Amino acid sequence: MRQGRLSMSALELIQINLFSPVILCFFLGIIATLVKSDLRFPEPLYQALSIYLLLAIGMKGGFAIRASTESGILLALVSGIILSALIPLWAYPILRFMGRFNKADAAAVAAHYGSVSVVTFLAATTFLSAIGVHYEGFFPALVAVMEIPGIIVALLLIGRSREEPTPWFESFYTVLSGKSVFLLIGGLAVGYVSGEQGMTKVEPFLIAPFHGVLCLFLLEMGMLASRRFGDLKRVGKFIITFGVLMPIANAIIGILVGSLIGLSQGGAFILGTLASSASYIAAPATIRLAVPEASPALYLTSSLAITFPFNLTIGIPLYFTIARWLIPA
Amino acid sequence: MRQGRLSMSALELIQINLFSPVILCFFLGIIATLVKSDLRFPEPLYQALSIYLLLAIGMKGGFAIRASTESGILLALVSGIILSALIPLWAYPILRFMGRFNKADAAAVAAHYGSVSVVTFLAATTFLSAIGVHYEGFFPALVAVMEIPGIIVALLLIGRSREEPTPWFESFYTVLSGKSVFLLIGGLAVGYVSGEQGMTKVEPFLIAPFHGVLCLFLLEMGMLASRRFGDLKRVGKFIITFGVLMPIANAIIGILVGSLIGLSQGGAFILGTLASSASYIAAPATIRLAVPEASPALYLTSSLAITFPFNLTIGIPLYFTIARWLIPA
Amino acid sequence: MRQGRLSMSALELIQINLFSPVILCFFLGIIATLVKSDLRFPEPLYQALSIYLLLAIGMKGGFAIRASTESGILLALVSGIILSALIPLWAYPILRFMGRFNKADAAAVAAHYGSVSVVTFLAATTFLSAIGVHYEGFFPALVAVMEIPGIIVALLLIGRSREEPTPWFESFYTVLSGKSVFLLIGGLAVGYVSGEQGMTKVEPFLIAPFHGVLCLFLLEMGMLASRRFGDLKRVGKFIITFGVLMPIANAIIGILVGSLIGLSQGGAFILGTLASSASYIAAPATIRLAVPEASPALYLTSSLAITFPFNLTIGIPLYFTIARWLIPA
Amino acid sequence: MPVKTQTMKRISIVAEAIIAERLIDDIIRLGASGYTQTAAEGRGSRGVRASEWEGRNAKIETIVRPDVAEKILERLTSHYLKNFAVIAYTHDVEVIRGDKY
Amino acid sequence: MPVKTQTMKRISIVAEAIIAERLIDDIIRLGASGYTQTAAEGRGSRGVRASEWEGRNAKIETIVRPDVAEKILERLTSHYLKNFAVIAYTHDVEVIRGDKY
Amino acid sequence: MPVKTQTMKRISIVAEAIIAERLIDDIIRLGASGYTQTAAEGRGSRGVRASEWEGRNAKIETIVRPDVAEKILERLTSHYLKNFAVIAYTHDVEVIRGDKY
Ligand SMILES: Nc1ncnc2c1ncn2[C@@H]1O[C@H](COP(=O)(O)O)[C@@H](O)[C@H]1O
Ligand SMILES: Nc1ncnc2c1ncn2[C@@H]1O[C@H](COP(=O)(O)O)[C@@H](O)[C@H]1O
Ligand SMILES: Nc1ncnc2c1ncn2[C@@H]1O[C@H](COP(=O)(O)O)[C@@H](O)[C@H]1O
Ligand code: NA
Ligand code: NA
Ligand code: NA
Repeated sequence: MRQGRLSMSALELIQINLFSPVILCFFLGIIATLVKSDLRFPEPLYQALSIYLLLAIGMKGGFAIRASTESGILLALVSGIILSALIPLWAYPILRFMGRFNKADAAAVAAHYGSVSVVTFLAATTFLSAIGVHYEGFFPALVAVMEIPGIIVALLLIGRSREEPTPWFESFYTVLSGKSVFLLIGGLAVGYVSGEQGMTKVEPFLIAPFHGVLCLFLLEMGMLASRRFGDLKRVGKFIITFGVLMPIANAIIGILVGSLIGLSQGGAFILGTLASSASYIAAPATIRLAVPEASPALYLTSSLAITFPFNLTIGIPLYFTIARWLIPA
Repeated sequence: MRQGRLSMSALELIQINLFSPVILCFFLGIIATLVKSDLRFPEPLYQALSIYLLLAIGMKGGFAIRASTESGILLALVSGIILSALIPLWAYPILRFMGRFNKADAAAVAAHYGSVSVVTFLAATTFLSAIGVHYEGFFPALVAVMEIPGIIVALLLIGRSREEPTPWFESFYTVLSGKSVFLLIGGLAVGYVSGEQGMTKVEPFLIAPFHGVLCLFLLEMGMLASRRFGDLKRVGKFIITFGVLMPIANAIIGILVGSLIGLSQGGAFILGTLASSASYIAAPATIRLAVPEASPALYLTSSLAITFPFNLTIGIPLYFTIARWLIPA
Repeated sequence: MRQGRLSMSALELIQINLFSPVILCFFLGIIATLVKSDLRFPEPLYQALSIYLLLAIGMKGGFAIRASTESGILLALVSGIILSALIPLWAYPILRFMGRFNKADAAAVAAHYGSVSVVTFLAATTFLSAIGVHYEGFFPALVAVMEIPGIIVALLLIGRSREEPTPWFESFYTVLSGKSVFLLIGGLAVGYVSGEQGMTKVEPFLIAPFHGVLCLFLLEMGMLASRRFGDLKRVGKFIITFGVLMPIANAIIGILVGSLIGLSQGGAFILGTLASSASYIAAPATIRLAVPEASPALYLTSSLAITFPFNLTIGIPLYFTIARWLIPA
Repeated sequence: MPVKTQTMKRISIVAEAIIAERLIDDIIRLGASGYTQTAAEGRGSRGVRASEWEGRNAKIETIVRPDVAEKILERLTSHYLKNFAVIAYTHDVEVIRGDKY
Repeated sequence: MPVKTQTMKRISIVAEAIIAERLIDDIIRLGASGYTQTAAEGRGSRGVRASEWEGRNAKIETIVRPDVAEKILERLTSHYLKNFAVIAYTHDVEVIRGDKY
Repeated sequence: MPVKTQTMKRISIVAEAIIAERLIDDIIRLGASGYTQTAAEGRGSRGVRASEWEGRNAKIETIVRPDVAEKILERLTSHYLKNFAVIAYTHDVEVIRGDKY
């Protein structure tokens, strides 16, 4: 397996990624909307799946940190935070001056690209396990910390210019106590404290079925994403280009950073994918309240209907090819 | 096991069927309603279980088709379609002239018996696995295609006679894109394309717990069926007789067809059970919109409160006895 | 393992209990409320988890009874019923005369301590399996029968004094057909009748993931319990003291009874924990309707916000220490 | 041709979920031809209550003739207001298919 | 400074869930600027119906100008009342942001 | 003996779910004695919004005295109408237990 991977062509990588049940279910969801199927996930099911996935990622990560002898977690966390914080700083001027967005819209979109997408992270780990490449076990912790800084920085960017601005620390607290970050960090703590004996008992529920549950979740994500395809015309060409090029640029930066701080090939690839991904849970909820004048049509469409599908299908094998090229296994 | 089965008496078969957790849970649901328990399945749970079961059947079937070396799937599909299409043609005149139903009611009931019941299919496969009898892996595909033709034929039967008839192809599209057929066919495709590597990963979620989830689902089905028992008096004796004799006749026809096209003993039994079963998901939804003047009390009560429990308890061992008698193992 | 347990200090027992994923998730739920996280379990998820847990406990118990050669189940059932019935008889005068509660409030609280808490039972079995101590398999049956008598006796205590009293047998029937008792008893029957072949098939859904599902459930329970912490001030010191001392006293009585009727060390510990626990599902629902003038703030706060967390954290290792002291392994 | 409508009373009741079934029985018994129920949450002047465990609040609406409305409000006042968390209000509505109520 | 409000018609429809989508299409086509839908359960003068399988009842509300209200009630009467489980009623409400309807 | 009722204002608000908590805080702060909330879906004149991710629309109802109603409508107009998806309407209702509001 390990050797096989080295010789895989980019095409083979794309194929392995596209033909995994998880990605196929995402396509199935898109098709469901296109053919106007009456298939609907009841809202509580969507929420239940989210709670399950976030708690399970967290617990698995907490246990991995406890069990591992890997060093470098601190360095990785700090790098992740800085990376997330910097992305909006270069996304904002691009949106503002090349895209001619107003301040609110530019900051709102920038916040989304600074934050990360949990499902994109999961698709990346799925891909790695399909091609048999190892990655560091502490990544769930990284996902949790990388959700926040990008949003805060983007808010600071427009903070001064508004009449009744939400103080940044209020937004910081909102994201930190928000359900996605809370479940990730809470799960990390539970997994870390309960250790091996605990994990053995919850394994049949939280680990073994994880991949299958993810399929179900991506079926719903496909439906949600494709319901926004209609908005693509409305938001204009600039944002579509932005939604494809920005993630590629961020992925390369992320992979380079990962390589610099000594992550494994797989680890650098995941850091790149995280950097490239755009949030569609934590960020929209925070931004909607903190910057209500920004248009959700812009930031949701770009993160959910452009960048998310792009990363899921082409981005992941592409970023791995780049990581493989830069870092020896 | 294989030999044991050949010598099992009909009574033993009935007992094996009735004492499986799945059927016992169905009875438990009936009892819950009879004793007026406040047990209720929240609607989203019912929908989540349906989505899970349909997707899992589909994926399992898709993988089975890919993995199998069995030929005859095409012949089986064509036979299934023809069988489904013919059943309403002989059910309709019986309902119309022996039952003295008006055109709308006769066509509506006929449509339900032309279509198939997914849960009855699952109960039949559960039964086969309990007695250790093999059946062809392509049956989930058959379930998907057999849901549709009976409904369309029944609609054609009354089409001309109505003022503002829904065109049949509109109904065809409604069933095809309807969630049950969509999930079955979608699951088939996902399972087929992702193949063994994919299935290994989703197996702990979609295959291993399947039987247990089915128990939960049948608990709810028991409650739903027994809530209709009160209507039995209202709908009259004819429909009760029809709801018992029609499935037996259709089962025999189905088994004979299965035997003719060279299915295994188990396969012919399943084809018979499919033919005998009456839809209570795809058909009611389609018929309610396409033939609103038909009385749901008639078609739901007969399919759900008569034929479904009959098949689940007595029908299945009976049809297997017939199949065993007609076809050597 | 077996030997290790004998030498474990009370502190080690507390630690094993507190650091299990189940109890950690309970704390996580408490924290979620304290930090005002927007994490919410949709109501249908809470109900789905309850249905799953109750049915699974029941089926596991039914199968255990069938498979076991243990005698003494009848004696245990009778003892459990008597124990449940007697607890309100001594709780009532304490509440009435030491706590100066009016009749309705005293009877309502007494009813809750006479009944039992299913989740506390599960936490106790989780604890036993973590330290490797055996207990009798028939306990799920005991849980079912011990839910009811305490409520009935408490209702009889005030029955005469009220204008329009609900007859006790009406309440008896309400509890018996209520979803929690119904699922437990129904599950017992299904598990007993379907036996080993049946259980093998449902095991991957109903048994293996049980512990993990319990984690999720306790996350929600932590949120529910801590939402009541605010009422602690309002209800006064007496009820807080009562909510801690009453369970300890009842646990000791339960352990003694268990020892008298020849239960194992683990079994006596569980009987003690059951006696000590206070209901927060069956009892509140019944009492709210039968004694509407009693204050829910009193009985829910004491059972859910005091006794439940106390038992879960300190009670369980404490009761086991007592059982270990009284009964040789 | 304008649709013929008829004036009726609409009663809205918000109550803790545990008494929903009883309320509905009473409503039908007092002469309502039907009811509609939705799940609701809320806060009022009362504190905690058991309904949290049995589901949230229930919102029950019924369209009735004025005399039936009067009876239902009386029943609510005499049997539920004191011990249960419940509010009720009423106003006039124009219904189509007026004969069915 | 008192808020400026405008009088409009509120139509409430309770119908078996399976026709909800059709009803909404009709409502929008007849001139409503929007609608709000909630899931409901209920009992009326009709017996069983297929909607149990497709979800419960749907309660659809729309705020419209009186002339649009009239058209919607007409449509309900002519196309739905006979064969489907559905009720509808209407009354006056004061809306803010009246220009948006 | 007829039930004594009192005339109050009922305000209905339909808003994207994400602002529900804020709205409720405002309502209570402005003098409402309670509120009732149901989950809703809907379509209006605005396009997409974040609420899809946080749950659907929230429908909030509150029974208040006319002066409180006025204050709530003012608050909605000044703080929410511009940037959020929200509608509101009001009408008179007769309540039992009028003293509690
Ligand atoms: N002023 C109000 N406006 C709207 N709903 C209310 C109001 N007061 C109470 N409610 C509803 O009625 C329920 C019971 O109210 P209460 O008996 O005051 O606790 C609450 O949970 C709310 O859903
Ligand atoms: N009098 C009524 N008051 C309130 N809702 C009603 C009434 N009658 C019928 N409904 C609702 O309308 C639906 C359809 O009514 P029906 O067509 O009479 O079966 C029922 O399921 C109820 O939800
Ligand atoms: N004319 C209307 N009738 C009923 N509900 C409406 C109407 N217009 C808008 N709504 C509701 O109010 C929400 C917000 O409306 P809007 O701000 O126009 O997008 C929608 O999602 C609907 O639920
Ligand atoms: Na990012
Ligand atoms: Na059939
Ligand atoms: Na007890």
